[in-house]
Amino acid sequence: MQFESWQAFIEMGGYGFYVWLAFGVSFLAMGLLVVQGLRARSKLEREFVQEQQRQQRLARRQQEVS
Amino acid sequence: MTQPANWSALTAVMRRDLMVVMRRRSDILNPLLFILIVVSLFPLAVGPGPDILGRIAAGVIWVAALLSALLGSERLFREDYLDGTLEQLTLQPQPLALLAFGKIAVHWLLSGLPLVILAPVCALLLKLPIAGWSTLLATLLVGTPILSAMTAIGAALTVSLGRGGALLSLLLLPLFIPLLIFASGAVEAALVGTAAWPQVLLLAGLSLLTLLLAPFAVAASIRVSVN
Amino acid sequence: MTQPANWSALTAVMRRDLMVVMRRRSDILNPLLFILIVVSLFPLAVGPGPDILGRIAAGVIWVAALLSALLGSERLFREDYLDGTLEQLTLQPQPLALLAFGKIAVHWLLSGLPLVILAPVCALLLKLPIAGWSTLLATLLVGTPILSAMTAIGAALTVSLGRGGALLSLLLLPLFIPLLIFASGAVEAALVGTAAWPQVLLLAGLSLLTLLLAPFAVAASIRVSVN
Amino acid sequence: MSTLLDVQQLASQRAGRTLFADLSFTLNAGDVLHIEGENGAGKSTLLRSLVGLVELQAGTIRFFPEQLPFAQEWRQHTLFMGHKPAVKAELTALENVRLQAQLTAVANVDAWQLLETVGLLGLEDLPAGQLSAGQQRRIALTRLWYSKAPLWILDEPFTALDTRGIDLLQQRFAEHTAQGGAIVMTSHQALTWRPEQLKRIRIQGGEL
Amino acid sequence: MSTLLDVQQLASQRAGRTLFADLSFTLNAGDVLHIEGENGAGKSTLLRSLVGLVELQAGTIRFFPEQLPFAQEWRQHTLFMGHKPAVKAELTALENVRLQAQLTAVANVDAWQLLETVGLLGLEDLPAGQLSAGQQRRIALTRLWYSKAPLWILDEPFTALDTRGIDLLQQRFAEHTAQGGAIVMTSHQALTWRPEQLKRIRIQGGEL
Amino acid sequence: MWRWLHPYAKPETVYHLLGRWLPWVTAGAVLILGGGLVWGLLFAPADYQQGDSYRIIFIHVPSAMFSMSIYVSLAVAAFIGRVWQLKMADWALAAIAPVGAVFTFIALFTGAVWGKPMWGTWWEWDARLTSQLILLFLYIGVLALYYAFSDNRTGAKAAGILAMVGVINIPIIRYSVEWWNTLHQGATLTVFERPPMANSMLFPLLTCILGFALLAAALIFQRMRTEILRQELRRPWVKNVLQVSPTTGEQR
Ligand code: HEM
Ligand SMILES: Nc1ncnc2c1ncn2[C@@H]1O[C@H](COP(=O)(O)OP(=O)(O)OP(=O)(O)O)[C@@H](O)[C@H]1O
Ligand SMILES: Nc1ncnc2c1ncn2[C@@H]1O[C@H](COP(=O)(O)OP(=O)(O)OP(=O)(O)O)[C@@H](O)[C@H]1O
Ligand SMILES: [Mg+2]
Ligand SMILES: [Mg+2]
Repeated sequence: MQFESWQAFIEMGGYGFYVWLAFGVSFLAMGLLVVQGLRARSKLEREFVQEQQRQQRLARRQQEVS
Repeated sequence: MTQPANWSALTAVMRRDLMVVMRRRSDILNPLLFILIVVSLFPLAVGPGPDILGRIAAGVIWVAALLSALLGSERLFREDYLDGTLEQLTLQPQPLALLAFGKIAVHWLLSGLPLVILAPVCALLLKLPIAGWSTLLATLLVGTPILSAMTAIGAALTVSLGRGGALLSLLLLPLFIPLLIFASGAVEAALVGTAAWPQVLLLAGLSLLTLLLAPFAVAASIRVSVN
Repeated sequence: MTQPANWSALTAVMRRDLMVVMRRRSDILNPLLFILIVVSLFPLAVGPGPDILGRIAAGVIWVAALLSALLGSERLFREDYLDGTLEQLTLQPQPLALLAFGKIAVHWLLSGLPLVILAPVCALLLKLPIAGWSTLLATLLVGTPILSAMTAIGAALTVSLGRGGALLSLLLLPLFIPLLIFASGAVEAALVGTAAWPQVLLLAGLSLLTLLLAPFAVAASIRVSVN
Repeated sequence: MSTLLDVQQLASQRAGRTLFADLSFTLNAGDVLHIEGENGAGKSTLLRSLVGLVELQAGTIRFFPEQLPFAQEWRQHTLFMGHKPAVKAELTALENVRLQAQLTAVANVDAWQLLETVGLLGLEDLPAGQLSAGQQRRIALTRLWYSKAPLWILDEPFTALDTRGIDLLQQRFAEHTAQGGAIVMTSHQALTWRPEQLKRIRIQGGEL
Repeated sequence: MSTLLDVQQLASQRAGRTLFADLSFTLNAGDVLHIEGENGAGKSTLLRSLVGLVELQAGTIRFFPEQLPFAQEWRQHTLFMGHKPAVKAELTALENVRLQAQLTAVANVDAWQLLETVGLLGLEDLPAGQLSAGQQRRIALTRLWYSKAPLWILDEPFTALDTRGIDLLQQRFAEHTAQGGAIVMTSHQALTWRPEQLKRIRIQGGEL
Repeated sequence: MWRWLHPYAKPETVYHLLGRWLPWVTAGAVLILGGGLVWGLLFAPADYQQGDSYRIIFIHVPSAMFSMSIYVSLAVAAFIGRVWQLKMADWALAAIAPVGAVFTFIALFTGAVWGKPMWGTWWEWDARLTSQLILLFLYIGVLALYYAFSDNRTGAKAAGILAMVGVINIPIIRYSVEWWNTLHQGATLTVFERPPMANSMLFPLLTCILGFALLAAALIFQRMRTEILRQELRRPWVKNVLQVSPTTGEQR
């Protein structure tokens, strides 16, 4: 363990701002990437369900017409 | 004829144009990226020495503004003309000048606004001294609407010619020159420490005047072109 | 399939495009004037100090080249796409890459050639020291065809989108950057008295390579877009 | 029977040729005016000059009710559709219909209903540019189903439509004239519907 | 009676809908194949997939004479005209005709003669964009008068034409088939001419 | 030679195959990268010149490394898609490009942040920095083109062409920038001169590099699965996959 205290760890020998900015933004970016990927997937599922419902609606209407 | 009808037509025109350009939400980024790229072209072209860069920074950002206005100019009316939308617009009960104003606004949203938003980043990339930042921002804010209005006039005049951008730029660039001189003059003034607000105020006045008159000029030009 | 038929189709494509742009003889001047105006914007934007101007001259002229290529890019395929000419071209017995080459050539004639012709005037306006003139001319001569070829690829890829220039510029500008760097570097080298020919030769090689490969990329892109 | 449009001694020249001269007609509520003529006779020019898209050589055009003084007012009483459909290829059918309605300041159209009427249900999410030629025309034609304008000026409305589409359109025409509207139209195809008050004008076209 | 085109088990999907499946037909010299169907049935898609503008889902298309091995070769034996006329609005009729002919590598067309044939004499110096809708179509149609391709694939060739124009075109069709050519076409208007070897195919369109 | 690939080239097979690997790769990525970072942040010694600021290296170097190799894989995928008409290779663009773009962004950002204490400036038109910026633009261009088309397949093909044109340009960009910069100014600002790295720093760095590789793989696999579904949305097999859990998305 390189750091004596929690405080020292945060300060990073005076470079805390830079180090944590770099790490923070990097993890934020990766987090967003992951979240976006998962959301794309669930959006696709939603679309799929909507599409199916629409097909059913259309089929029903077609039956009513004929 | 009533106010709400006018308003809804204005927003309809604007919404339609925006939707055509931005089919997807992510397309909003395109104009921003365009500006970033244009601005980063210059250091590559003239070399990275910070002293030179800083001195030409304001001019470069303003030239980027002109270019982004010009690049968006063809799309302003050309396709509307080809597919018949333009003639429908002239036949609407709403004043055509109002719809023309909508077009100008869209053009500004797609070319002027991104520049205003990105101005700090551009200034950083081009190493503009901090003293000039606020003035640069102010000139962009009041100046870019003039660009959009002028571009719209030129585009409306040339829409039926189908002759690419060269004629259009020819018409427009001389009109842009005073703008460029005032704007870069203002930033220069700020950098050397003299008062920049007279030029900025002048630009603001010009801007108001243009936005008031340009829609009528655009409307008249559209009517000529549709014939 | 025979040689003469290919040749006549190539010239037909080129003649048609040139005729559309130059319905009137006076239109030939437009690209020239466009370049002149862009170049004269810079002294206005950055102030007239000859030391700065001279140092950024080559870069500015090259940026003007990029812009004139970009401005002509929409007209390259868009109207052909809208009016059905593009699908007819893909159905011709001649290889589509050949016709694509014709398109590239026309684009160069309308955006690259004027710049080469006007380069001395531009150099004069921007106070480029004499030592750099011949190198500038050489880089323009071998470099602008690359611009036209790359622009054609981008334009062919985006032709069915109809979404203005922002996306296109986004695709193209990163591809233009090496060109910009090599070219302005070569002039710089000439100015400081070192040998510029390695870079010029490199550019010439790149140019040949691009002209050889680009028509196929353009043809593939057209086929994708027409679908 | 109220008059909607009165045209007197209209004349038009294009590129030096006289297309028509001394053309007069009156349109009453319920009228259908079919303008006939060969390709290039000047039919489109006539229709476009009625709405002011082409400058007139001579003649007067009066829209009724006349007390409406401004150009903007008669525009609300007229609907024009030319050769070009004014449909944006990049937008979906639904968006096209909605935005068109907002533009003509007709609030609260039921876009879904309109699409169903013209037979586009199920295709509302495709960009219009990917629809078939007839389907694109149908998008443009939805305007006829919500327009409140009494006077319709239609240039070749049947282009690209299949027979069912043409029937549908003629049904709508019948409704419109029955409600006191009037129609000026051109078509190279004969009407399969027989309007009660059908007028025909044949334009000869200029001598070449 | 030689075969010009043999199509087996063609299938096409667009945006997830099956437009047609298992479509087979053969075209012999002298045949006219009229493809029918409602708006959006898939007629244009079928014609475009015959010439390779649209990717096929399944099926084979064979052009004869088969010894021609390359795509470029059969292109010389096929003439396609779609919904869009490929006429440049900025160029005059004459220039349009000349350049089109050069592009298709047919040397020595008499452009004046062609313009006379389609009834555009006297208008050759106007930019095509200023001509009437039917006249612009006629410019595009001049290709039919000099094409040496035996197989014509025409999407709605009668659009915007007046009755005289349609007759003229059908005359040309008759000549072409008499000389051993074949035609695949779509049209919402019935043919007024009765070809000797008329085939019809009706496409139902996909279920929505 | 490509025959053996054929059974694997079926979208359905690939989808399930990726699904089987995904949990393992993800777990590996989290464990190894987490371990590497903890090692680097807490246990590795401070640099005698840069102090603790050097710890940025544990993200900067791996992300910079992979930002470029991912672009190469992008181009390889595009090439396969074009030459062997393998649709799925084109679709892979959509899975690979966003990951590459984010890695590039991270390398840029961490580099800029590191530059401030080390060089005293956030941004410098240095060769490496510039070419990294251009790389980011290239990624974004490919992505923008991919999603610009309403027809998914057309977009994939178009983006493939662009990716290939772009990769030809990468060495040229690299070379030009390198050469341009050294001409204009001396090597004052070359990426930092480091003493041969001590093992106590090197090993956590290598761990992080491995962790980033696994992370990239996991991200790409997940996205590829989504992309396959998007492209095949109307095929029957997708119905089976999606209807297992229509709303909650348990099947992911
Ligand atoms: C915006 C700024 C920066 C960018 C875009 C950037 C980009 C890069 C790139 C592309 C690499 C190459 C990785 C490889 O070749 O595999 C790299 C490596 C590296 N960078 Fe940076 N960098 C930046 C700033 C910095 C700063 C300020 C430092 C330290 C003072 C630094 C230290 C390093 C080190 C130590 C390596 C590994 C070198 C090697 O293994 O060859 N970078 N960086
Ligand atoms: N902008 C214009 N400038 C010059 N001449 C024009 C212009 N527009 C039309 N013309 C000419 O006027 C004539 C009539 O054109 P118009 O479009 O009215 O014909 P039309 O009767 O509608 O024919 P079609 O049945 O083909 O639609 C044509 O010969 C055309 O050349
Ligand atoms: N590029 C495309 N992408 C997606 N769907 C398409 C595309 N082109 C056509 N379609 C769909 O395929 C169907 C058939 O279109 P097509 O143009 O073949 O019809 P058509 O029979 O020619 O109709 P029309 O009589 O109106 O010309 C339409 O429903 C259309 O929406
Ligand atoms: Mg007409
Ligand atoms: Mg069709």
